[in-house]
Amino acid sequence: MSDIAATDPLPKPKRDLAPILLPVALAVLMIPLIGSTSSWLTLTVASLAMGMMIFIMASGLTLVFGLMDVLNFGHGAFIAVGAYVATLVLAPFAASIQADSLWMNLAVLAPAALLSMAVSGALGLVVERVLILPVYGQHLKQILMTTGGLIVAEQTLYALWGPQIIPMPLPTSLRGSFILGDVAIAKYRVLAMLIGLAIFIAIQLVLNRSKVGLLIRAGVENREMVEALGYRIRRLFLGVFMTGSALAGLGGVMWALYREQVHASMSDDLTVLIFIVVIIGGLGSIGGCFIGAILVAMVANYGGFLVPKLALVSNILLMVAILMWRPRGLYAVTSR
Amino acid sequence: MPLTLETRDLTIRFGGHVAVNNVSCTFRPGELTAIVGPNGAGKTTYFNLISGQLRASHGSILFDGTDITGQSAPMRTRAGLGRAFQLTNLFPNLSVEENVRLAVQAANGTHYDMLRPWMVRRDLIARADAILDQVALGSRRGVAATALSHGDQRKLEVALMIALEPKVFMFDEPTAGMSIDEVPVVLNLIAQLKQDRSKIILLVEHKMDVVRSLADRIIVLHNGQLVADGPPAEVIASPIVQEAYLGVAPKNTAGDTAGSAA
Amino acid sequence: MMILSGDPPRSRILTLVLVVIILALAATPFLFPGAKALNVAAKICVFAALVASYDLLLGYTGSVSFAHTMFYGIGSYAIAIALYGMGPNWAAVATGIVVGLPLAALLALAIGLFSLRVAAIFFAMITLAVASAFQVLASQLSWLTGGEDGRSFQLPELLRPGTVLIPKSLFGFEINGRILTFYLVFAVSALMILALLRVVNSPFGRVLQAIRENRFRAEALGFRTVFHLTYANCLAALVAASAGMLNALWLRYAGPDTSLSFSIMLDILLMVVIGGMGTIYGALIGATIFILAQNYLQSLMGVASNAAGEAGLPLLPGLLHPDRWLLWLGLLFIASVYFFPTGVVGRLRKASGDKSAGSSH
Amino acid sequence: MTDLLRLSGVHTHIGRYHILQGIDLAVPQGQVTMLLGRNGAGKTTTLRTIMGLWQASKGEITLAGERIESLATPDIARRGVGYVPESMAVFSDLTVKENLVLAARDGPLDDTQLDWIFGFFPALRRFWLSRAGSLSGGQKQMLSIARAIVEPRKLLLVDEPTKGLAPAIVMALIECLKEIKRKGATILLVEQNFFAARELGDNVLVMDNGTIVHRGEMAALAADVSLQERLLGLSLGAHQ
Repeated sequence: MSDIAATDPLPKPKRDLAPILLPVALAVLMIPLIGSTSSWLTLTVASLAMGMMIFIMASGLTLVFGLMDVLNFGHGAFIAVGAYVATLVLAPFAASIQADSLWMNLAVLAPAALLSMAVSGALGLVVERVLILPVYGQHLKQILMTTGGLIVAEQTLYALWGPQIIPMPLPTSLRGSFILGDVAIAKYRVLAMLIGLAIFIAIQLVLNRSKVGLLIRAGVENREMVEALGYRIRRLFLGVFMTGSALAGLGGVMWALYREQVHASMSDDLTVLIFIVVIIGGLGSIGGCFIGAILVAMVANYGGFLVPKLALVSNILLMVAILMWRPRGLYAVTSR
Repeated sequence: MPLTLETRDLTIRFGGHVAVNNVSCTFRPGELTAIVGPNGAGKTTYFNLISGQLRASHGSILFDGTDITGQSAPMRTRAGLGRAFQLTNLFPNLSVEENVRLAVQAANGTHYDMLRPWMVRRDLIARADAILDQVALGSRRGVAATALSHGDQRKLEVALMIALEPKVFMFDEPTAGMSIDEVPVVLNLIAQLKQDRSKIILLVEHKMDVVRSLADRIIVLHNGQLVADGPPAEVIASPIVQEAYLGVAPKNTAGDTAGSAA
Repeated sequence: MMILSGDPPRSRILTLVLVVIILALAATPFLFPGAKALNVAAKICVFAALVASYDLLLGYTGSVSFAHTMFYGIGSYAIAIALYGMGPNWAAVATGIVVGLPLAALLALAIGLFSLRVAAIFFAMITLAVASAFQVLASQLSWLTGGEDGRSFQLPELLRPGTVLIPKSLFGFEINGRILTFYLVFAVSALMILALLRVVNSPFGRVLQAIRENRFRAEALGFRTVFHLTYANCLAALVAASAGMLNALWLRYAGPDTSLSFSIMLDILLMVVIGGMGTIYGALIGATIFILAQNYLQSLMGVASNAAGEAGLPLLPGLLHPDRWLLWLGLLFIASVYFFPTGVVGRLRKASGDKSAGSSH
Repeated sequence: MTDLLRLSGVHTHIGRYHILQGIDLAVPQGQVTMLLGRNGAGKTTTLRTIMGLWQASKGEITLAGERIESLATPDIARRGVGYVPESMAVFSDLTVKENLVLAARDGPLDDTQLDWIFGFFPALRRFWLSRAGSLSGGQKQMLSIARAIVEPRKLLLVDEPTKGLAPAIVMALIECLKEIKRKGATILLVEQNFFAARELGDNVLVMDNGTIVHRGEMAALAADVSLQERLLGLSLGAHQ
């Protein structure tokens, strides 16, 4: 009886806070190690900015995996495509980029970013239809097909734009730093941080407040049951896939501006970074992906400052450490 | 000291659901214990806890004098716990003979022999073939496991366990889904195994005629709890088992005035 | 039969093709004069062994590794660094082997124990991450590896082209150190492939297949699958490192492009898929087809690209440029995974299987 | 009496396993049809095949005169089939409310719907904003059923709702299902609990080895102990 008309309160759902505290603890721990507060603040802001950009690029990959059990090894291609497409707008309007007016800069930058997102999103449609649909549910073939797709995309970019590195200068108004006392914080990093945070909040809102978000979360847990309720999950998946690709494209533009250059092989290095983020976050978990991205960026920045030689393998060490602690990542998605 | 298998306060929770609840029970050699109870009572989960596919939330398992609660499934198998699965669980694209040979090989301790081709291991092959004959699958040895009929797959499942030469045999509904004429092969096999008084045999089974003909002892699980334990006749007659096994009789309906619901 | 470990090609055409390839490779120094032919033949030998070792992982255990070129690179660099540092003598070769092989095995052990516990997809991602870190490491430690330039070195006296072992006057062919090196490559590769064939057909190999088929059940039979998979991973790494050593010996050079780059990984994947996964024989077929195509089609692409350029066609010259070889490879790769998943060996076996099944009725 | 659902000659393969080997059955409008049989007989596969979660390799499935065997699951659901799977399959990461919001596919949940659901399952009102994963087994099962009936359905497919539940909960569930039946629902119900089956069923189908081996009225089977023993292996009653 008690089971139905239970009078005792339900156990409070335990929030797993340890992963959230991890980057905070890491940052605090670094204060004495780095010594100077101003360097620490600069590094921390740099980490957050870099982490947000990586999160933007990785979020689509982890959602797509969670929802449909599809792992896209070619996800990095969307990043490179996004960056290259942006040059189509930014190069002809170089004068507006160099003008010292925030509005003129944004008038070019915003359409460039939107075009990049549109093109990489559309490419996502093609990839899903051509490469993923035929081998749906077969991990081995998925890995092989999407790896092939990555190569083809990268080489096509080379064929179209040539193998040289294309410079992508930051707009004038985004150059320089905000000076707070003896601390200098690069303007672009602040912008990147804000955009990343906005996108994270937007994703969280969509996932938690909208019906589409409910469907995505439900689909991650039990795809069949969502279908049995009458929803066409394939369309939903295609939507998520295209959104993820578009976000990767946006991340590509942001990354290219950060580095002030575009190169087709940027997708290779970033793919590896994104995989590490997605693995340590827990495949399929957006929250884990967010924390993972910040952690990876922190390790890269702090590590690069403290022990430059170690920076190369620091991400691998981070991954090993996290997986020793939680073998399925920070937030393991329970249904798999 | 004779072989024993014992579970102490064995419990597992899935979220809020307690699938196996404080089950303490000792199994002795030379005794075939049937585990009965309605669907969802926790019988298969209990098996999974013993053979190591699941880890207990609480309680312990003692086998042959050692606590095996923390051991992995492969280690328990090596220690002598053999298990046949309820849902057919084979190597689908390997041949029937290869399936059994793998089990023979495991029992034999041949894990990392990589320098000799398998075909020179005539000892393994001969043993596998002998077991296949025992379960009446000798004529099907070259066929891929997935191509077998359901009944034959069940027999192969049993053959894999026999090939492991375990000290404890755990049968999980060995005759489920078999056609009537196939059932005796498996039952005879279990009866044969019973002859060897040094083995512990556990049997989860729904068919009461099977249970009655084979079991020396019955334990009843209901909602994860052990509700009865004793000789077959005694257990079957007890009212708690009647209720557990046949379902809940609504209080306004007497047990025998069936069918008046519509 | 014993030499093939009881696993014959099971198709008459396949047997014929294999015999032709092996004979042609063995007789290359005499049949096809010129340095290019010998280079191609040596590369086929090295890659056949490398791909066969990859097949042990992909085809027999079903795990995708992206770190195979890393082990190949470890072998190459071990030999190159040893011979570069210690001079052209046999002690250096031995040092390379003694350092390189255990290093590869240890790394494979670590990766295996660490990532083979969980889902196969983890293994793929983690090997990719580790391999890319290794690649960066190799280019950064330039005092050791020579950075982007790699390391060129001299071979021991016996293996040099200038060393004439049997003069031309005797049989009409000159047997020199270069040809001896080729036969060294040929023989060691052949031995490794035969050994792999033995491994996959051993009781151990059957356990690997069992894990691929149903890992849960394999554990329930008492096999500790992580150890088996790790063993296989180490074994594959050892063979890959050995193949890398042969490659370095043949090229007298080790560098990022010839032994570590991601495009080699793609080449290996493509060769396995074309040849046929899970057959070992597919490695030889895949390597032969692929390397012949690479060496002879790539120059054809250059011709086509120039022609297209002269005809004033847009875009085509860029797409057909020999540097875009990888583009077409990628397309071919996707097409073969999609349309041709069992590879050449699978197709031939199926064809002969159908035939014999048809004739028996 | 019209048949809402009809299966004729339905075969289902899962991988290379041939599970359903020619199923012929009919579910009459407005009645509860019980699907009984041993473990592994193919009952769950039958429900899943109707729902389109596994594709029938051969045979016809008609729902209200329309062929549905080649439709995708969402399209079958949109034709008015509700499904309560064996494992409950509530979305445990979502709240009770969110589970039901998803179930009301065609629009927001309105008060009439809520009253109708709370009428059956008052407990759900109490746990409205709790995560479904924190509910007890019985509560999850109720949510799972509520999800299937929150919108009007032509046909309900219910797979072993009483499995693993405590006796008191089983009784409450049976009462709920009876109530749903009284409101005129057509149900195809898989059940191992024979008392539950006896209480609810109008008709009965017994499966074995992927085929239907018995069809008839529930009352007839309930009255015939030897038939029960032969078909279901339920022989305890004989020893009373």
